Amino acid sequence: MTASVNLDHALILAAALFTLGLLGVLARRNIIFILLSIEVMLNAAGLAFVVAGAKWGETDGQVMFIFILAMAAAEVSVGLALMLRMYHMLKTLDADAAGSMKG
Amino acid sequence: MNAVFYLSAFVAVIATIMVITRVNAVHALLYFIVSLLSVAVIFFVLGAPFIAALEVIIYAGAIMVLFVFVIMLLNIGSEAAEKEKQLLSPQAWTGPASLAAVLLGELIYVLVKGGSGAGGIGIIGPRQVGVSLLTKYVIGVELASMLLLAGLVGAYHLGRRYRKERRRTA
Amino acid sequence: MILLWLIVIPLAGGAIAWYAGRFRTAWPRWISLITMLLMSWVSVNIWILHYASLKEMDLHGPWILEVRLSWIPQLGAGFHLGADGLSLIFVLLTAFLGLAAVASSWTEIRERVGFFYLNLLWILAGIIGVFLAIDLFLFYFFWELMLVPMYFLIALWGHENRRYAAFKFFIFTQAGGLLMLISILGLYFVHGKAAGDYSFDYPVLLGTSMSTGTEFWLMLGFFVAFAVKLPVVPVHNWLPDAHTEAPTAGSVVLAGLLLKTGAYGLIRFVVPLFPRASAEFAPAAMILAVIGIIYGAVTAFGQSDLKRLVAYTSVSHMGFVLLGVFVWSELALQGALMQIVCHGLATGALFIIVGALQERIHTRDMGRMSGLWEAAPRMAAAALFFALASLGLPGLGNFVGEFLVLLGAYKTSVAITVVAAAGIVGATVYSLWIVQRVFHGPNEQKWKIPDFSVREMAIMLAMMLSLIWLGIYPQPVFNTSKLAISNLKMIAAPGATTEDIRPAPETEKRLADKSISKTTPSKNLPSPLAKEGQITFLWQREDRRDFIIAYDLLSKSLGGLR
Amino acid sequence: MLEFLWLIPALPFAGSLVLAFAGRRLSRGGIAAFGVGSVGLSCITAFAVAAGFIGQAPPGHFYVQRLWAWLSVGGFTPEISLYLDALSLVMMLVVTFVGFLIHLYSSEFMIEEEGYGRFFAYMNLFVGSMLTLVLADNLLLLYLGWEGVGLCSYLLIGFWYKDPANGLAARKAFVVTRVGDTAMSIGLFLLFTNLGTLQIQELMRLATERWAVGSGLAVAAAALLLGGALGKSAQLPLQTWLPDAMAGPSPVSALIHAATMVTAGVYLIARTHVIFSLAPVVQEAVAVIGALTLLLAGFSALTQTDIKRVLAYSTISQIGYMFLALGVGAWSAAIFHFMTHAFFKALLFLGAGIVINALHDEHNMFKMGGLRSQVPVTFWTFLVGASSLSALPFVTAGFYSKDLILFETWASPAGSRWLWAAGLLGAFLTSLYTFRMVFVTFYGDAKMQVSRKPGAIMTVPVVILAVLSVLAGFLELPSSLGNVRIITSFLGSALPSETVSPGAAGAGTALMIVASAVSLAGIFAAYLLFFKKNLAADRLAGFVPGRMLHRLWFSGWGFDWLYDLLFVRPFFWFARSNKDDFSDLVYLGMIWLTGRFNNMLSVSQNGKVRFYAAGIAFGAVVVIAIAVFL
Repeated sequence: MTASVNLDHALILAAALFTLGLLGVLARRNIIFILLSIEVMLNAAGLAFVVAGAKWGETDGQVMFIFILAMAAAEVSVGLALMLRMYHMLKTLDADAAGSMKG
Repeated sequence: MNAVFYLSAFVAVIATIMVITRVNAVHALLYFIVSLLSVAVIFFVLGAPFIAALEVIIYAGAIMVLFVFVIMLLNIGSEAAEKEKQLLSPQAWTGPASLAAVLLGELIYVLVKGGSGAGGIGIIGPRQVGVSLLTKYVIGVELASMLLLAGLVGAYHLGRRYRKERRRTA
Repeated sequence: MILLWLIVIPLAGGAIAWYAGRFRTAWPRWISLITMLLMSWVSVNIWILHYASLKEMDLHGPWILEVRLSWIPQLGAGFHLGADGLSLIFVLLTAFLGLAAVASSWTEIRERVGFFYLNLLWILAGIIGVFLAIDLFLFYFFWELMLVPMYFLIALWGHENRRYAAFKFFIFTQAGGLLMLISILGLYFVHGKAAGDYSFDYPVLLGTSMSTGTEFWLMLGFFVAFAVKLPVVPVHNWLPDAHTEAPTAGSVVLAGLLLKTGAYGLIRFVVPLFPRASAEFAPAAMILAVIGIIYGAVTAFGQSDLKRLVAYTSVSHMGFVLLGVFVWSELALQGALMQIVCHGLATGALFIIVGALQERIHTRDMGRMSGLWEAAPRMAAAALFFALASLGLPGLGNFVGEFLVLLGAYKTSVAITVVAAAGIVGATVYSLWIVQRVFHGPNEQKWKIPDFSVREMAIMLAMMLSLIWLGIYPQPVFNTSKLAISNLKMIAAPGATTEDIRPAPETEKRLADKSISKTTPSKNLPSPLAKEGQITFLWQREDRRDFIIAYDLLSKSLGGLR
Repeated sequence: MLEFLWLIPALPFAGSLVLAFAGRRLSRGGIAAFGVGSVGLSCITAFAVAAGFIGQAPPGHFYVQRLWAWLSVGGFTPEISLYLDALSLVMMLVVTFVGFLIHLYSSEFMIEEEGYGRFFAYMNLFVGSMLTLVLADNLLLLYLGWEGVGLCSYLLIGFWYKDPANGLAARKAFVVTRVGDTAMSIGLFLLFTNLGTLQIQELMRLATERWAVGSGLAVAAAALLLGGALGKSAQLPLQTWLPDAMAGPSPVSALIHAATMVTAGVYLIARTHVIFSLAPVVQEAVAVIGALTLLLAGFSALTQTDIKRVLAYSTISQIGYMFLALGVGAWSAAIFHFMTHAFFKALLFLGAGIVINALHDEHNMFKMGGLRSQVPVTFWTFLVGASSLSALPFVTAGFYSKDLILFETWASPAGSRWLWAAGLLGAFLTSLYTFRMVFVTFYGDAKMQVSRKPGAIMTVPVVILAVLSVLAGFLELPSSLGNVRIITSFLGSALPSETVSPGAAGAGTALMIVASAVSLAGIFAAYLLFFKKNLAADRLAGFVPGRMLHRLWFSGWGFDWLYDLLFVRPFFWFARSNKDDFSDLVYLGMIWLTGRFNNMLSVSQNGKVRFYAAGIAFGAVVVIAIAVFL
């Protein structure tokens, strides 16, 4: 399969997805959405890696995606467990409500 | 192929916008799955079929299912969505949106300036990835496995304590 | 190797004292006393042994004793100790005052005795290290080593406001020390770049040629560090607090020794390393000195806390030292040296007296003291003696110091000498005020206190005799430092070239060894073809490249400052 | 004999050391034995050395004894060495002999005091220091002695330390003299820097070689040395400490503040007379200061009520005469007056001490009276001293020495009629206040009972001094009365002889008659005013200007008030107000600022996870911007 996809555009897509994820993290207060947005960002980063790998024709980009995947899995499991605990302690999913850790 | 790429890119962006704007978590989740699937298509287009498969199976499958379970566990109903609506005032979007826009602008500027252009894309199959993963990156694989183990233990620990607490309070 | 022992003995003694303190509280005292006696014995022996050779002009190098061990060859930092007449005097003073400090805290310290003596002896080790180190890296190491135990000494065994004082002391000296570190690194790179020989070794760094601006800023870094220690007036504020709050031994060591490290640094490093900049800076430094003399004297008089008063007298007296150093004539330098020694003795003794007084009447407020002569005549007589020493009574050592400094300064600037001499009147006022307020007058509070014990009287007598000896026959001290001072003067003389300064053959050899590095362009990356021996060499160069980058940044920013 | 010279200062020092360290273990007898004995031995040695010196004069009429090299730094090589010539010999003899007599007197006078050992330790230290001062071969050693005597003066004025007023007086004395000493030490710096030595004889030689008469350096050097002399000798404007110094025990006043220490300034000027000759301006200033001081102090003495303060002002006044003599180049006359003054003033102080002691420490003369019959020996000796002080013609030592000074002031080319007139007026004042003191104290009705009569040990020194106050005058008689020139010719080897302008020499007899008349007139005036109880004096003091003058004189012309206003108060004010060291404010300000910054930054630590994420994003934006656009 020979492709003539403009890799710059693929990277721009990755950037767009990443900023959207960032926007979600910053704008949403519900911790579920924050976690989801983080997933969006991770996914975008993975996309960028794959694009870069495609550019050079090397496997490294894909390997990095697999690592990101592993990390995302770990992060989601711990993050969701924390979220559950938080919900049971504070009876809310509002991230701003969990401010008791400030100095 | 170009058409497929742009179409799925369009879908991915629209779906992601929907993800971050929904008030109902389950809706958002579903949009996110759409987004992931379209990114998987892009992976396929970029000559990474293995990754495309992983994207669908693990991301859209496993991880999202985890989210769904948790949302079910939390048992938040329609009143939660109402509350969420209140929180999402238009003003809450302005600051983050401008910051994100600046970032996006910068990134695009860099990419356009860098101008790598289109490259010939060859397919990099699962075999090559697997070989590379278990030779060059074997330490990384080990570390990832440790991370997953740690995540497992951590999640279990956090969840277990919670259950104990609940029992005590009950 | 005997120099190494001078550092190891207190370190080991301190550790043993600390350990022994777990078993019985008396043991650390005896162990420290024995340690300090050993130290004194060693240093006096060095003095006696080398006294004759100190006077001769044809020494092989500037050092009568030298220890050179490899330490971090990659950076050009070596464990290089050296003693000449100058450092020997400081070492002797350290041993003597260390002994006094140990003896004076005999009954004062009752808690954590072992740890106290550990700190005390380690401070002394650090101080000795500062006086002996002639590798700038090592010097900085010892310079910082003094601070930490001193901080503990003040913070743990001090008086009411000890935390504040300890912090203040630490932050002031540390800030100065960091400026010095920047200067040390700057000098290292300037020299390394020019000579291709990256080294922290003092004899190697002497006579580094650099632009006037660079020299000035580097000099200023050193100067500020030493000025804080000395202390010079605008940065003296840590001193009254630290002296006041420290336990007696701490005050003695602070006043007698720690301040002297600043003076030593000025004499040993600032002027010889940066002769032109120092000459340029000298008028400003002398004015600061005079301000210090007057300001210290006047402020001392205003105090009501006896210990604080004595602390401010140090500010005044150290002004004479600063003046002497920057006049930089033989008279003034010898005078400054004498002033350093005698101030250590006299003020140290005054602190011991104040400490003893506080131990007995539990106050330092002069408003509550009067007529103590009646209650404790021996103590009063000792206080009178040291007050007289501190006002510069002829026949006691301080007079010799002050007189020589002023005599030397007169040649440089009459106006400064006149104002500084007026400081002597100020010294008269505050010294007499101590005696008057504390010991004379009616015994209103009906104090009944035990007079000096035999132990305390022995300390006092030893210090009195030393001061009298220095007052009427100070020549041995001058003989000891004469050669060292003329060496330093030669180094700092305008127009001296590096060849005049470098100690003859061995340094030449070092230079020859390093000459390869001169030919290696810094951009060379290690080539896989390089031979093994060379690989390590180039690896070393790689290490240094980071420093070079850092230096470039530094010099850029310095340039910006200019 | 000369090689024993070092023993003369060494003996009192040794005595002082013994008393300082073993004083508590010795009995009073032992203390007296050490204290008086050391000075006695020193005195005997001094006489032996003097006999050796006079009997077989060493070549050049001086003898140098090198003890050890004090220090040797950068060409500065002062030695601890003693220099004996005619001038220092006279000084040494007076110091040891009068010192011995006063020590002897003190051994009884102070017997009931608590710090008996301390007293003698200080006194011995004083004698040792004074001898060091006198015998010093170089100015640095002289300075050592100079400060040493200042210290002892301080210690002894404050001897009764329990009264804070004494301490204050002591401190004042030390600080004021230290001001002068500082000037002197600057003078030493100048001399060494420009002439390269402090060895006195060498200095004198080099000064004449290198400095022209009236050259700037010579004037500066002389002025600075004069500063030291003014402080120590309590001359204008540094005279304020001496009246207060009377807080010390009477023997101290006799020894230190009359006979010896306060004349150190005179000695210094005589010793360095070459420099003063090179600076005629300064020498003239010496004369003027002397004249002014003798008048001001004379007026002040008139109004004092404390017997010791009268004597103190009179001392200032008499030293004024010596300065006057030095100023007009009558070097030997100054030394001669120093000698006679040492005898009669010590005598007067010792007498005053007996009186005060006899009347329960009463200092006020007007509460005394009628003591003539109660302490007859004291009265007669005091009368001899007073006559000598008032220069009673022909029979007293004071007459001859003062007459010599007045004659020289008139006749010397450096002198003038005005100075002579001032001296004459001073002589009148001297007789007036002296006999005012005598009449008030010893005549009239007895107002108090004598509680304690002097014993033999106190009487003998007084009598000896009284004899000397008469006989010492016959060492030097004017040409009209036998022309005996023992002192002048003896001092001739050390000091230049007086020059007398032609034509004035013949006036000697006439001047003498005038001076005698003035002195007698003064005594007569005192007789009228204070013996006959002619109330003219009270009436005079009753007028408004009279009252104001009285107050002014009584307070020593208001110098204390002036100095208090100009120096003491500002110094105290500044020291007290800066107790907390205003420079600390800079650092406190830094602490405050850091605290404020801390507060500001801690607002950002609000615990909101989104805020932190925004921080990270913002940081990323900035870093990328830097990387991309810079």
